[in-house]
Amino acid sequence: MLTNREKEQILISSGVDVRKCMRCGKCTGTCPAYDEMEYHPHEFVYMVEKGEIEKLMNSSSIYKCLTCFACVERCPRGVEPAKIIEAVRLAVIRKQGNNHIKAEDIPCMAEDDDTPGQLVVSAFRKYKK
Amino acid sequence: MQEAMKKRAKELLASGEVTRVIGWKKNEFDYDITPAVFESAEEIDRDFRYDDFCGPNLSKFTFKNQKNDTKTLVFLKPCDTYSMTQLITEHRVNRDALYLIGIPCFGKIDIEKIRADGTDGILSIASEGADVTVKTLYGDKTYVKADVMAERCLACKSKYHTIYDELMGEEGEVMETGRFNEVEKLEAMTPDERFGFWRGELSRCIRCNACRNACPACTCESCVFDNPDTGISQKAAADSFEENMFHIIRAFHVAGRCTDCGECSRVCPQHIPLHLLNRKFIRDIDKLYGEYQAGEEVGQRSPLVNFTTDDAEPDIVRKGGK
Amino acid sequence: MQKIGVFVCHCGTNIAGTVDVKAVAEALSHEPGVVFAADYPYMCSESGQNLIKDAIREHGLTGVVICSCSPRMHETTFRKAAASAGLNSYMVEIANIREQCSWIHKDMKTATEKAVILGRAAIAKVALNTPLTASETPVTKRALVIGGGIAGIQTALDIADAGFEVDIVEKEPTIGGKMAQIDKTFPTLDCAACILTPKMVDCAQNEKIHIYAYSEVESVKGFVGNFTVGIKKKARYVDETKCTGCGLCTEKCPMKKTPNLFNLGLDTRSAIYIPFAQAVPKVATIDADYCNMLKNGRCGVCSKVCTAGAIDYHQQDEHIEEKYGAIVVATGFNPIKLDNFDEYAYAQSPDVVTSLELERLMNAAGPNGGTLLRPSDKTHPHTIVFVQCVGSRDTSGCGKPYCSKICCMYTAKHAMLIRDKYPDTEVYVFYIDVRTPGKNFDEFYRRAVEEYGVHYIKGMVGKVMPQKNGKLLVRASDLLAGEQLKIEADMVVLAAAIEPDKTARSLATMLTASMDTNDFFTEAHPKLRPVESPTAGIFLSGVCQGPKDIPETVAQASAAAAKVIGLLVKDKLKSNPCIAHANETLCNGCSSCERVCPYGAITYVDKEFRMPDRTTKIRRVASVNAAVCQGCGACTVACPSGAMDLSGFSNQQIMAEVDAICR
Amino acid sequence: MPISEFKPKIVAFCCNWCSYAGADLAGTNRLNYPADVKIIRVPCSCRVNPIFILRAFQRGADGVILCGCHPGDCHYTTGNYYTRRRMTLLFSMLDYLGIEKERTRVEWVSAAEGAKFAAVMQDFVKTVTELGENKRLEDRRCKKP
Repeated sequence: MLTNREKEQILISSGVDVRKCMRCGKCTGTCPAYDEMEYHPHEFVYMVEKGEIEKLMNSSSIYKCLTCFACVERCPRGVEPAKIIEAVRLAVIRKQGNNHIKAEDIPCMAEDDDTPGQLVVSAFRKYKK
Repeated sequence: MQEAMKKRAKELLASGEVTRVIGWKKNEFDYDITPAVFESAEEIDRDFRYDDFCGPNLSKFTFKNQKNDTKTLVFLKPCDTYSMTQLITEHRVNRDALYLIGIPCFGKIDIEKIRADGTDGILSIASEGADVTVKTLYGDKTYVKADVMAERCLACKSKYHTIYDELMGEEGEVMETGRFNEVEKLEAMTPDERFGFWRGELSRCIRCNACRNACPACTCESCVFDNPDTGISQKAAADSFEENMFHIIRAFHVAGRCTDCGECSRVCPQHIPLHLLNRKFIRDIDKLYGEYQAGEEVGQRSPLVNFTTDDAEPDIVRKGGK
Repeated sequence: MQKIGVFVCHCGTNIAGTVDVKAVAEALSHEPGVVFAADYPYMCSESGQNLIKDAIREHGLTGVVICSCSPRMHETTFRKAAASAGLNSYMVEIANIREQCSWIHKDMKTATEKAVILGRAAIAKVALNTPLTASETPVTKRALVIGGGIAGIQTALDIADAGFEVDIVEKEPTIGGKMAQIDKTFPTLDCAACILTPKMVDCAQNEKIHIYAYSEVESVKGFVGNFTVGIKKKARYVDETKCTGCGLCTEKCPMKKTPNLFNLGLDTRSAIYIPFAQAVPKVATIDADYCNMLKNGRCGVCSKVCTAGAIDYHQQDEHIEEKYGAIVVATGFNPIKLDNFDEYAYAQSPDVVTSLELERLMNAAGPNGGTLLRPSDKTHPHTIVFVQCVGSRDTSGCGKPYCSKICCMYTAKHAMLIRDKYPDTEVYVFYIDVRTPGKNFDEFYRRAVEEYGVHYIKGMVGKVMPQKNGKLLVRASDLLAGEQLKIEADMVVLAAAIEPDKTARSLATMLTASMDTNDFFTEAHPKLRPVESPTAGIFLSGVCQGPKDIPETVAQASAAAAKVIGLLVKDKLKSNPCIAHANETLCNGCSSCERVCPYGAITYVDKEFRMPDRTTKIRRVASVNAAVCQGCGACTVACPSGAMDLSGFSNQQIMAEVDAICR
Repeated sequence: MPISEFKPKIVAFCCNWCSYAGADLAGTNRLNYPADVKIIRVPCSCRVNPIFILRAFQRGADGVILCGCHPGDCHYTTGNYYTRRRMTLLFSMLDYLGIEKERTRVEWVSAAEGAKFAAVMQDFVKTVTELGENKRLEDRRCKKP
């Protein structure tokens, strides 16, 4: 199952234990980007717990989050919703087939003396799937 | 240093501040040094020694020869101060009856290492800085001190004095000299290899009790192995089991209290590396319950009479995750 | 010479069904020391017990082994039987051949073999048993109650009612505690003062009760039945015996700007004060931090106006020592400090208050005489937001991980009272869960919603922002509607978590009573002994043991009193004789045992020993207090020299069992 | 001796308040575990001296298991916390001497955990049976001819 694998991925890359959430909604109550978002911090936590990752990945909400960490700061259970949102964002970036770097781009990057070679290599590994 | 110590000891005797002095004295050979009690300036002038052979830990000797009604001056090497602090913590010596002087130590020489080189007929030995000169019936020999230093001194844990009324020389520091390397080597072996190693070592035990007698932590009024009422008393290691039993229980009884002074191994006539048992406990305690050095300060709580609610489970041994 | 009797029980077929009981009796009869062996269908029956008694008398048995069910079932039965036949009851050992043998094995041969081995182990042990007698200690027939809130008051009244002397030690100048500060109580809405103050007066008038107000416990020594407690009576600079409580001094005192702590600093009082009108004892106290006379020797007005001559500027702390048989801890709670909750603007705006402060604001004796006004501008608030779980159920480290239990109900009470008195006020309650288990509790909460129109919103307040217009902008989530709400409120009330009083921790150390990680006292058993501490003679009353409301507190207070009375009616206490004892000649005095003892039962004495060379030597040796030791045996292993041993489970006995099993 | 015939001797020290009651419950529920296990009742797991454990091996035990209340639930408040430290260090030392670490075990069994008690004993007996006879801590004088 794709979703489950992606849920695991998100739990691992965020390091967040979503089961700690007691559904108080303080994260959402405190969110300054609330009006812009389709899914709100507490929904991110809950939907990841339910495994509904696809919906989150396809939502523009992940780019509306300001990463201000107010939700992380205020959560009484230490759940850290912002880290979940960040992890979903990363999951989108790393998604199979989304090539953010093309092999053709590499030579001109390598020409730039200020760019460490290691950086180019690791970026290529990370974003060329 | 020896002369300064003699001078100070005589001063304190003369002023009446102390009536006895505990230090070291030379016997027949230069390298044959024993702890001794001195009660007069004459005795001090005649016999008092402090050199690179003064290995014995005076804390245990002080414990055995303590007097409550009079004050005794004791010279303590850094090692010995740890033992003394631990004895005070355990109320085994009366601090009020002691005048403690901390003295520096630059590592003690292991005569066995010189002998192992085939050197025989030793007339005298002098240690000066990094050189050790041995005069023998067959001519002189010179060694580099580091080559003939006792193993325990090569892995010295500290040059710092944890207790004293007065300090002679400079204060040293706690050191990191890899004293757990050998323990780690053993830990890395397979159980069979370890079993073979320890059988080889412990089977040599002749139950002379030298380790127990020299150990500053072994100060029991009566040892469980001497007391027939305990049901486990042993006079001789009649079976391999008893060799194991004695050394496991002895190490367990001093666990959390052993300051790692190394006297047990120094005095063992069979050269059993007994300190490796004690160091194993020290290492486990450090790893599992946080760094702990017995004898660091008076009134410490030994890890075996202490706990936290989230201590490691005994399973950790079986699962090998340490 | 040992004469051991072995009695094998069939337990009907429970044992005999899988164990060849005759073979067991036969095999055990050949064990060393055994002079009598028999089997019987039901050993616990009267005739079975008679069999044992007769054998003891007839064969002059020195030890009895009973192969039967678990000692947890019938050990006491058989001990009593032995005692009635003249054998010390601790010369009886049970081999558990039912629960630990016949019931778990199906094969007769295996089970019989195992039963024989278990019997052998018991025989080996009983051969080393020694007669034990429970020691007896007298009981001081006086109880101490630490804390004079409703818990302490109720406990003291109940104990006094049974005819025993009780002392209450209260650190504030008056008893009454938190309940005295509360306006109304849920779910009945009766006035707290109206039901509390008569009890306070009862305490003052009861000749069995002595109140040490403005006092603290300094030291506790001793053990169950025999505690010696040091009490410090703090100087209040007023002679309690002379002061009539007329209050003239408080009127004339020029230092009127002293924060009124009874009203939580919401208004001011004079430097010499009586906390509130119904205070007990009704005696003035001088606040040394504010009194000009005490600070710089200039004033003395109170002394001049006091007709009773009660003012004494030179009064010193008084140290008292009293003896008690039992101690009840009733140290209560406080709301937590809200420093970690900046988002609620508690420090920024006076209109953000805690629930306890709201109690004072609404109380007739409070700063506004009972009219609810905003603290900032003394205007009538039209929108009030309540926030629940402020610091409760918080595992982030800012608050407390537990549920404070009382907040849901008092918040419903506040909301209801406000809507009742000021129907033009909109009241919002933000909750995570509404927890209302209790008689008439849920009905009460529903009334707040259905009859009084309180807006309950599932969600939390994220931020409170004070506005230029004096309002408070509350941003919160409404999880059920999926909205983020922005409410302009006049006041915000925070249901702060409650925590045990800070003095409890040091008290627990003095009492050697254990506490959990939240500083609540732990009970001897969470279900079956909820009002006793694991330390004998120490009892728990009220919130010091865990969050609870007034009815629960009073119930526990009376339960603790019942336990205390049960202890104090005894003239002597019998203790379990299976306790540790130190062999003085072996003891090193190293303190290892003392450090592992959970009860503080081990002390050290200097003892003189005659040495072989005819000199004497004074050595520090351990001494076990038989009344305090509970017999866990931690000390026996901590002791390197084997000086410490445990009666009934001695080193020799356990090793004999080991040997018998491995034979 | 072939493994199938080998019957290990197992000494189980159980604290009176939790584990002994747990063992009783296993019996009440008729939960079977091997008869090789013989229980010794002690007031608290902290009563068990390392000497007792070595003694058991000396006298021919093949495995020693120590059961107590779960940490935090000790009848004597703190006893099993000391047990935990003592036994961790002792077991580590035995392992250091090359003695099979599977022969010794500590388990926390509450008075309500009859099923756990039986399961633990089954597992322990199985482990020790697989190890075979205790050779490394035996006392040849105590061996039966």
